[in-house]
Amino acid sequence: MSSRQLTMARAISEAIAQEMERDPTVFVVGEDIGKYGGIFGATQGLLERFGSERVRDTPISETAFIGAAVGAAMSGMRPIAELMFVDFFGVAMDQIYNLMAKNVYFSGGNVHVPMVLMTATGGGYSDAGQHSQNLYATFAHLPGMKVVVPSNAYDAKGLMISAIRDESPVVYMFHKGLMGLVWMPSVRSAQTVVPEEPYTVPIGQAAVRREGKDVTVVAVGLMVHRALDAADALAREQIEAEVLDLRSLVPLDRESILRSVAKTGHLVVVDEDYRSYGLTSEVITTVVEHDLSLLRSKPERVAYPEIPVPYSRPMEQFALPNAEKIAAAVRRTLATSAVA
Amino acid sequence: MSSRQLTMARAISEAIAQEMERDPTVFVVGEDIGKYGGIFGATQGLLERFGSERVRDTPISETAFIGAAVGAAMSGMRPIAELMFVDFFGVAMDQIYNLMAKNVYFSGGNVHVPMVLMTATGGGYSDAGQHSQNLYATFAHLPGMKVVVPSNAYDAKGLMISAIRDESPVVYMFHKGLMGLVWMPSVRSAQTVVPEEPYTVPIGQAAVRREGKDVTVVAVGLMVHRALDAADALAREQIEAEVLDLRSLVPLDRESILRSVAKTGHLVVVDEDYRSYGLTSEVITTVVEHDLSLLRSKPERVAYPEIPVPYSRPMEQFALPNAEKIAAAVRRTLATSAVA
Amino acid sequence: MSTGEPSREQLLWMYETMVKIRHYEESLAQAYSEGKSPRFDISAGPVPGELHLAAGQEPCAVGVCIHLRPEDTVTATHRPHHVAIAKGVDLKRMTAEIFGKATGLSGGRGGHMHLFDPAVHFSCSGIVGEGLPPAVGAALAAKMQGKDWVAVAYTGEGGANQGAFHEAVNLAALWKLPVVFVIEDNAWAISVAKDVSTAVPRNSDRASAYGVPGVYVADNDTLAVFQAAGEAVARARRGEGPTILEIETYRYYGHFEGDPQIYRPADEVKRLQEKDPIVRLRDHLLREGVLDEASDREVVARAQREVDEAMTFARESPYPAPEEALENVFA
Amino acid sequence: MSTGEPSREQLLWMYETMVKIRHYEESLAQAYSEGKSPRFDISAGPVPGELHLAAGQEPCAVGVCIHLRPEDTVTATHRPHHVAIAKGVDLKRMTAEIFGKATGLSGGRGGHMHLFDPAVHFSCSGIVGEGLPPAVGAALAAKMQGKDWVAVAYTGEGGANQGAFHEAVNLAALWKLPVVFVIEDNAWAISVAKDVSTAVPRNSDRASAYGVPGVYVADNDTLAVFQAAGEAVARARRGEGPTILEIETYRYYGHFEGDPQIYRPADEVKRLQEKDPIVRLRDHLLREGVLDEASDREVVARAQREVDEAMTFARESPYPAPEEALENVFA
Ligand SMILES: Cc1ncc(C[n+]2csc(CCOP(=O)(O)OP(=O)(O)O)c2C)c(N)n1
Ligand SMILES: Cc1ncc(C[n+]2csc(CCOP(=O)(O)OP(=O)(O)O)c2C)c(N)n1
Ligand SMILES: [Mg+2]
Ligand SMILES: [Mg+2]
Repeated sequence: MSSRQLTMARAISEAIAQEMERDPTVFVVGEDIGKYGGIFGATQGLLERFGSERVRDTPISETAFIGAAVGAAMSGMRPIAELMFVDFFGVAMDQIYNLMAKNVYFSGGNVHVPMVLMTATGGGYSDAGQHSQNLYATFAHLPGMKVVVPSNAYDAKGLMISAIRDESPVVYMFHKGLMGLVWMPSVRSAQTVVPEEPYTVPIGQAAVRREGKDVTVVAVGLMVHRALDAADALAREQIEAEVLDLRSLVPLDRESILRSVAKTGHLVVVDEDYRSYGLTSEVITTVVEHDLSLLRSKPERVAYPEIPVPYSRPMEQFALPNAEKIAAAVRRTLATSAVA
Repeated sequence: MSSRQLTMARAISEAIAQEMERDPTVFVVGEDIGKYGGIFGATQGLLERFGSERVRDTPISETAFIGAAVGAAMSGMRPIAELMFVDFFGVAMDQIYNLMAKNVYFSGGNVHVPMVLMTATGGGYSDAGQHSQNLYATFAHLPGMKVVVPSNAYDAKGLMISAIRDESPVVYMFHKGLMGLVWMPSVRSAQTVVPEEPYTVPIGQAAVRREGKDVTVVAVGLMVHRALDAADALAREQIEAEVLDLRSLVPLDRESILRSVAKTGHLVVVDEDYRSYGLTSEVITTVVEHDLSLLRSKPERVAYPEIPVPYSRPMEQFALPNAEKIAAAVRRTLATSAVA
Repeated sequence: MSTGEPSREQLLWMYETMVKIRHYEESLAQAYSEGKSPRFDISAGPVPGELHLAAGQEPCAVGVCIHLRPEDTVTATHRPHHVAIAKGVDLKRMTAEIFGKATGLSGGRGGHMHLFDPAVHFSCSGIVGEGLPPAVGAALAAKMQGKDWVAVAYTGEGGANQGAFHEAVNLAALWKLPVVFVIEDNAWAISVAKDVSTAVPRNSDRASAYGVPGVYVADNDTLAVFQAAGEAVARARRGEGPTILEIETYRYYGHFEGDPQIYRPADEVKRLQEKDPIVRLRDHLLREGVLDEASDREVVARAQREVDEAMTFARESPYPAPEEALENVFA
Repeated sequence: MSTGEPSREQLLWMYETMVKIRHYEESLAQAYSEGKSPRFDISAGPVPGELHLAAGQEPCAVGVCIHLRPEDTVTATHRPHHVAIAKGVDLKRMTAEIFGKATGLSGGRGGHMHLFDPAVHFSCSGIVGEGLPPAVGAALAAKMQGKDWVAVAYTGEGGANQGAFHEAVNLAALWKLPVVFVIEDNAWAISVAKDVSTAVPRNSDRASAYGVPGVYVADNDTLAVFQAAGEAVARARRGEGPTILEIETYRYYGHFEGDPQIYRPADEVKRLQEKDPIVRLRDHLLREGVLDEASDREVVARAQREVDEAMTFARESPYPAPEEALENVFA
């Protein structure tokens, strides 16, 4: 029992089910989240268990149903709205960033918006430029939303329960390639032991996934696993990488970043989201604006280039960050160190 | 004649008029851009001159008319669509970032989208949280759009003409406080000599607005003027700041940033957009990932805090970057230098 | 409340509330102009920023909100004061918010386009069409909680061309939610006239696209609004689903204060004012013996006093500490 | 083309094109399945990623596109192949694009949901409702350029609940633009049935919300589509504005390949296939003497050969160089 393993998809749906059990105000809205169980399985089994009043399939009207979730959250409910792919944010962003994210502030804290906006991210399976994006920074740049990105099943459950219980809106971004779906490549190590009982993982605390003294590699979501793969390879060259899983972009756990870099003196940041104006520069700047001398070599970023996601497999794979690129970046940063 | 001064609003409308004169495929769509002349005056006089076929007031349907501009641009026209306030992007972002920005790529370059998305940015006049944002990074983070931010009338005209003639989509973001409107505070120095004849300012080249050897201050739009004010104050303390006006976020003129910092060794980046995951960290990272030793002290950022824009004057003014904060940041960065 | 003829009490409440709204908007226009001459500067004076006034549109507020209880949700637009007042929003704290004061509903963070009073389930926002989906959500919440509360979503006629309108009405109709969609047709969306924005003359005709009732009230008629809204609210409360209610109304001021209004026929406002809904209702009440000159004076004085007290409260309240701007981002 | 009864030539073109589409979709389904067994892996095989097939929906493509010229713009959806083929998109390069090859329409950057063939003014995209506004823009461009070109925008019935639908139809109606909005009502939006997404039975009834004609074609009837679309296109070409045309059609495959279809009645597809539109048209042509068994065999062989050649071309074409991914971000 204590060693029960779950996929991330199962961990998420279990978290939702347990919260729905506990709290009658929790409900789910979205497209194909009922009978279908969510295109990526995050709501599997919920309709059967809780019925169509609390597990509501919607028209293809993201503005209406995400906005309705905002209204319901202001009216005593705790909705979880699923935006099927994060790539679709553009049809509903006004409700998301101008209401969901700002109503707490606009009301001077007199109104709470306890809702979760859950959405799928990521590519790597040739779904082309409107179905493969990550867009972490698109949300993290705008104030008023917490932005959570789990990297494994244990965290996924605990972070989802935290997100549901949070009085503020939480954007919960799960990477498709971590969900343990049988029909697409999935990172095996995202499947972990998951306790049956409900538990929380606090939002805003990064986790050290691997300790190391030579270099800090910062990542979120799927890229944590790529970073761990890179660390394995580097270990064979006597390079001990510390891998930091941010777990959320907002709040960003700057202390953990600083602590690790203070130890290692070297920094590589990995992101599957577009490189410019994104996570990588925010993490690097967090370090250098705190104390330039923490870094003993120039930092590196390994991120998605500034191109729409191409369909064709060789092109997409070329563009994606991977363990080799991360390891190479680590080697580069350590090499410049020697020179400096 | 050669010393004719124009406000930025007049410079923009003149640029559009001259291009409409030259090229019958250029036209304008948007809300209140006809008789009203654009809420911020960017289309003043165009209806009278070109008629309602080419200067088209629209319903409040940003998805429809920005999307229609995309379709028209793919069909032999060169539309300029005005999104009245950048804050409204959320109702139409899908057409903007998933079509306008990506169709060139999706078509393998076989389709061009020569359109300008023109929009007003900025606060400082108590218009609250849905009418005062800048959101530069929101656009700059996503691939396929050029993002232009003029800081004065001369550039505004030349950049608009470049934008209209560009075969790629250009997001043209003008700050309300630079337009020279009589009804809101406007930076006087944004009004400049503007040649009558059409000319272009190349997109993607930063401009040194003030030379200096002690510190580099990077900014765009209204913040360039705040940086210049700070530089004036610092000059009285024998600190010579170099002020770099990026003029566009995409393409980002990284060479000019590096050149200036290589000279000064110190960097302050100013942004009226939200601090995290934005322009400031991208500029700072550009420097440190290139060569960590360029910086002789830790860089500083002066940006909007991660809060929605508050309405009340003392709160808003507290949150906005200004010359004092910039000067203080410069002093801080030079002080740590002494220590380091 | 009943849905038939308005009672004496209801008539008086509507009248007094309309008088209050009118005096409120006129007082605010006055306060807004302070510090803005000789040169108009939107950022100056005790009430800076955009200000959208609703004088002339009182029937849309009182004729609808009279049927509502505090638990019923209302989402209003960028032009929210009349509706807020009719819904019973705390007038002092609302005014203080508009003046950007610490005592304001949100301590000055929101301002005139972002008024939140959870005590009466009122909110508004600045993006056109934006309030429609949340009203659907409030109605959904009521239904899921087994309450007979309703939600009223306001939009201008210009806003009815936003995608949010279509999506929200469809969803409310589909789920048979207790929502009344009120469209204030004041003929203008800033400078754009209804006939150059909207492909049909009446938005109520769009109701057939969702299989819901669509009602059009002509000529800013308070009693007709009362009637139509009463039916729509009752229908919603009975669980029979949403209604689209379009009300022809008058915008006396510019779109916002400072609007040069060059797009507008010079005499339009004068013509509208000749049919002023407050005057019409007053005449009706006098005719019907619900009001006499003396009681009218009393009503007007009371309404004005309440407004004046709110203005004074707002003016005398302190500004928030600047650094409080950093608070309340998260709950 | 004429708008009355289809000519012999038109009938044969529609038939042959439908046969071609059907064979195309079946061939692609086959190619898609390669490399995906024993375990289905969406990322594997010669055609990875999502694949939305349109077998059964051929009437919506041929009955409309037969009235179009190369200069007329078509924007299709995430389920685009039938429309692309009927519009005359280069079959070899389109297929190569779907296989992600360098010889594809976009050199492999776009894939199956992003097919662009400027020669015949065809494009499609992956977000629901997204193609409607650009079609309005293409129609506007035609009008401003003084051409009598029209634009056809496709959406599924699920997509008609997107805000973009409302905004686009209103704008086209308001500006009297030559657009035909074609709604392919295949009863499903992935797993969500029309009656749990749409508050009215027919989207054509929504035409009255825009003051434009709304036409509903029942039961996937090719000849009825021909007729209705002919009128709509002619009306657009005459400058009389847009039409909403909803076509009841059949989705034979899952939403995408790999869809478990647990939401769907087990025998639904079988029941639909009994009314297959290609068989019905073929029977009609045989009955009318437009076709006989021998010429049918010829037509089918020709159509299939063209498809097979395209598949071969695609398979034999090289992949793009990986680093070409970095090109064509800007024009
Ligand atoms: C999505 C969006 N587009 C544009 C605006 C700018 N704007 C504010 S009010 C307004 C006109 C609204 O007209 P209407 O809905 O008729 O309301 P009214 O002002 O007449 O009360 C416009 C265009 C906005 N706030 N939001
Ligand atoms: C805005 C948006 N929301 C959701 C999706 C996911 N999605 C893709 S196709 C589809 C169903 C579309 O149904 P319909 O419009 O009826 O077209 P059909 O698939 O039946 O051809 C959905 C929900 C999307 N692509 N875009
Ligand atoms: Mg109006
Ligand atoms: Mg469908």
